[in-house]
Amino acid sequence: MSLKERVANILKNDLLEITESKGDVCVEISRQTLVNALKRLKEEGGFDFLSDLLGIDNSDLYAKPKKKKKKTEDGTEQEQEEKGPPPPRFEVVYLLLSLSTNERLQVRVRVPEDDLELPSVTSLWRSANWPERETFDMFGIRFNGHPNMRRLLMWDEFQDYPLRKDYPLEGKGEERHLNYNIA
Amino acid sequence: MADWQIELIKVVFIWAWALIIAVVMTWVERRASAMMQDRLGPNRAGPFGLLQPLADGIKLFTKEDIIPERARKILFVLGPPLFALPAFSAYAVIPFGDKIVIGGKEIILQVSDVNIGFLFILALSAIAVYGLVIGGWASNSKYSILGGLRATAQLISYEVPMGLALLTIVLLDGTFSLREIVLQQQGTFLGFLPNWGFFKQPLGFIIFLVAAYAEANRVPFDLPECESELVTGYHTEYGSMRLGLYLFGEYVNLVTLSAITVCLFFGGWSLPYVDMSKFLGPVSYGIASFFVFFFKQAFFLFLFVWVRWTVPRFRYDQLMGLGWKALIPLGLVNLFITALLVQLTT
Amino acid sequence: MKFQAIHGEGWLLTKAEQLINWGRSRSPWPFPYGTACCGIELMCALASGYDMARFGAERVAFTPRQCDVLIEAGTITKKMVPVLKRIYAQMAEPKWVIAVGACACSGGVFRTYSTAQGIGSIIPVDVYIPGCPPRPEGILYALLKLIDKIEADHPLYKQRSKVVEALEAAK
Amino acid sequence: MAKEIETVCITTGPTEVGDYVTLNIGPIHPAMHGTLRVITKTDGETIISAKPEIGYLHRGVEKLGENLTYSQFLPITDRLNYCSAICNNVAYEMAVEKLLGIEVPPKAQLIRMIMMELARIADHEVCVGILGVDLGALTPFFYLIIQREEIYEIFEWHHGARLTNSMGAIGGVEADLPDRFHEKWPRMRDSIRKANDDTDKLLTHNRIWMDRTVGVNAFCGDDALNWGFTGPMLRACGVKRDLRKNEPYLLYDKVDFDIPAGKHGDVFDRYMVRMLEMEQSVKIIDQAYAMYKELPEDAPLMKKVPKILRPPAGQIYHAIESPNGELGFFIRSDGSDKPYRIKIRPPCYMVYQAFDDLVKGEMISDLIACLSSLNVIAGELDR
Repeated sequence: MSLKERVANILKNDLLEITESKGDVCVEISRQTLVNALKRLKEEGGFDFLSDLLGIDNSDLYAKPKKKKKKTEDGTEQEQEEKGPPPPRFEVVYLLLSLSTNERLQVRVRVPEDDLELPSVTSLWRSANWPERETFDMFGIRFNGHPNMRRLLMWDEFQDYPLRKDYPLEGKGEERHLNYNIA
Repeated sequence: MADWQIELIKVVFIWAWALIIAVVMTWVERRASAMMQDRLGPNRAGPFGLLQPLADGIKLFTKEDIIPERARKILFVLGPPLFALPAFSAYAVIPFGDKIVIGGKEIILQVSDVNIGFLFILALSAIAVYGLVIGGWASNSKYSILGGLRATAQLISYEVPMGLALLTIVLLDGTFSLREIVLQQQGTFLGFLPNWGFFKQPLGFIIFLVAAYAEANRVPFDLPECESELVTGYHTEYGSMRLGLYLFGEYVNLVTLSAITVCLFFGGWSLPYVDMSKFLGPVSYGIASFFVFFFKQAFFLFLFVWVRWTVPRFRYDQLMGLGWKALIPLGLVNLFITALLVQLTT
Repeated sequence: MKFQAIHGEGWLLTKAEQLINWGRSRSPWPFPYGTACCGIELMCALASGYDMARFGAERVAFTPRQCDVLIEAGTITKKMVPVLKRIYAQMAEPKWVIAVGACACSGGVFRTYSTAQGIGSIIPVDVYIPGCPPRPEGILYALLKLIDKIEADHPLYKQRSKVVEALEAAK
Repeated sequence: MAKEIETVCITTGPTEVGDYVTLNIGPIHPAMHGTLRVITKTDGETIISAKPEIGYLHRGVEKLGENLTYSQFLPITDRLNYCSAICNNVAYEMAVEKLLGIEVPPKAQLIRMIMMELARIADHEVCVGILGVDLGALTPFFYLIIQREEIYEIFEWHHGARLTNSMGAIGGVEADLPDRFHEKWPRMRDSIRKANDDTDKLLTHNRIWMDRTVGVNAFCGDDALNWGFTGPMLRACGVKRDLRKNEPYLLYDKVDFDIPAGKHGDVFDRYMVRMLEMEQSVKIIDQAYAMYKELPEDAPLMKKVPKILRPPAGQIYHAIESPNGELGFFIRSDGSDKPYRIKIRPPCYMVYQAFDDLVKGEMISDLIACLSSLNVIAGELDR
């Protein structure tokens, strides 16, 4: 049984889409069933190790002009996206690993821009602690149930979310000031 | 020359000498550590970098003197001298040579032969602790206060085994005067060994040496100023010459401690098996005894450096454990056995 | 005669100045503010192969009160800027700063939202070393340049800058 | 301890209130290696909680990656884990090669292996040396550093840089092994072993060293996996997991080596795992070099790749075993010449987030020992 089939068997109805690129299998599941599905993947599928967790801002991808489509050989993904309505702006990818079979699986969840919330998976893997904070820091996606949802890399007073595509590379001129209350 | 003049010369000489050794020690430490680590060490100031301590001194003297705003100013100022001075004062009772006869006048090479010289040294080393504690506390910095706390606990704990080890020597020689102790260590023991405290009290020597390292705040016991944990511990907030006094006091301490070691356990100025006074003139004998003492002392000074660059550092609770669970019981047993032997043999 | 000494031509004060400069230049204790890659090269410069201790830069002090030269090696991010300012403010006069590496000089390759573009705009810098990272020889050369600068200093009287004099003359 | 002494230091974030002293360690502190910062609550010398605070070296590398082409990003990867830049280079190159679907010629693979293992040795040497320095033993650090200069020498011969190597290119390596490698390597093997022996003699059986390290911050394997530990940290906990064996890349499946593993996951085991891994790396280089010598002199070093890379759309994740553990690159391509999203999975990021768990209840000195045994490199931690 291949990895794809096994994952499909475990996820059953929760599975929205399954893709493969260069041998990396990526499954998409919905926000509502995220924790449950990941739990089943962990316990039944043997994906017991969370390598990493990351956010992606898709706004540029969908807003891209179509002229490049001809150049790419397998532009299947782009063609698909043209058919339906544009998907939500953000997505979060969970990189899972099975320690027994050494297989890797990517799980992605779409997060719409108007409701930037996801359930936290820190109860399943404690290693999700900082990556979730970083995703909040960089994209503004909040994780419900996270023990300490604060900014991780940028300073606390920082306003923006730097890894969003509409944030300029060189920033908006923010400076950090600290007021020492030396009385 | 009047007696007071001779005394004055001795005082000035011995203070200057202790100063010079301490200054040279800073250079030796740097160069010796460099030698052990495949480096060269400072070699730009003067020949072989010998003037390096002078350069450091000039720099420290001309640096801005900062007293942190929230520090206890008086205590902050008081800390460094309180640490450095007792170490100097202890040198007053150390016999750094036998005697020298100039113009028919016999001069004892010791500033003052106090009959309780021993207790004097212990008392002074207890005062030196206050220098660290006050400095650490007055700085109003958390690292400093931790360093000060560690210093208090460590120095007070290690005073006890040190005292116990020293008492065995007192028991054996029956005197508190350092000069008397040295005089009693001449000749041989069991027929072939030098009559040194080291051979009569090997366990006592080891306990004393460990306690001395702890007293001097050197690796492996440099917890009060633990570079990697407490930044620089009790003198984190000190700069300019106040820092210089702390650093310098540490080296003076080393000089004093190694001098005590030589006096108590290695026969002071006397050479084993050889009586120098028989074939040397009165003046040359005095000078020779002085140098014998110095070379023995230099060996222990080098040992301090050697150990420092070889071993890692203890943890706070391990340090306390070593002091209270190992050294003090050992010291007590050692003292008891010595007392028993002394009682039986006399 | 009295004022001659103070104005830099007197024998006594110039000799004293030379002595002070000699001491200061022979013992520049570094504060290794190594934040990134350059910190590793700074470590090499301090260790056996290159041995910065030869020039007296031996006692590596991590407390700003006890050091003379702030060797800022590595990127300074905007989050770090207040810390750097504070460390510099805590150092005792006279103090010098060496900026090691492209990041410390100008931000280097990291022209991004979170990186301060060089420390020159944050604290005064005496010697800049380019390179990403510079070799340990570069760091030693910078130290020698700094020593030259220290030796040309006038610690006993304030040298009034030509600009100020010109301004006063214009009044 | 008295009530909380008002903090002179800078503190941010929520703080627990209690009869404890807040001790701010870092970001500039001798044991924090640059930019790490831990805000601890201590009861005397015992640590109640230790909250790491990171981001003091956040340089926006991932954002930068989205604005540079695939080849331009290669030099940026040097600045991640600057102790072993080559591993980062190779990890990135291999991720892009996976995205492009090309395989590198065997000679290039062997050269990459040799250089990576040298980088691994260099990294472990720094880690062990610094661990010694932080525990008060300065001398081993100098022995290891002077040896490390020789490794740098080889790096310089090969690709011209000491620290930020930017070795290789996407599709292979640009240069053959240096001519004098066959003379240099046997001598260097001896010097590596000598430096290791000297360190071993000074530390391993030293009673004080054992007191300071054995049983300190012991961590169990299950917890370690849950926290996402990889590399020497995980192996010290007794889990024999090494990507070189478990998911072989390059030609690691053709060389014979062991995975050293500890039992208790304490500082001593971490130190021993690193020391033993250096031995294994020497073994791997020997075998890889023997394989390299069997190849013809004019064997290709580079796969032909276009000047401007435009990988097909898709997203991949590729990980290698860097000296600190699993170093992965997640790249999403949209078919253009710049990656759409690039995410680096740094190994010490996962380790450092468990810091509170690791040091709770230990003493301040153990915190220092623990931190240096984790080998947290700020460059890859904050990116």
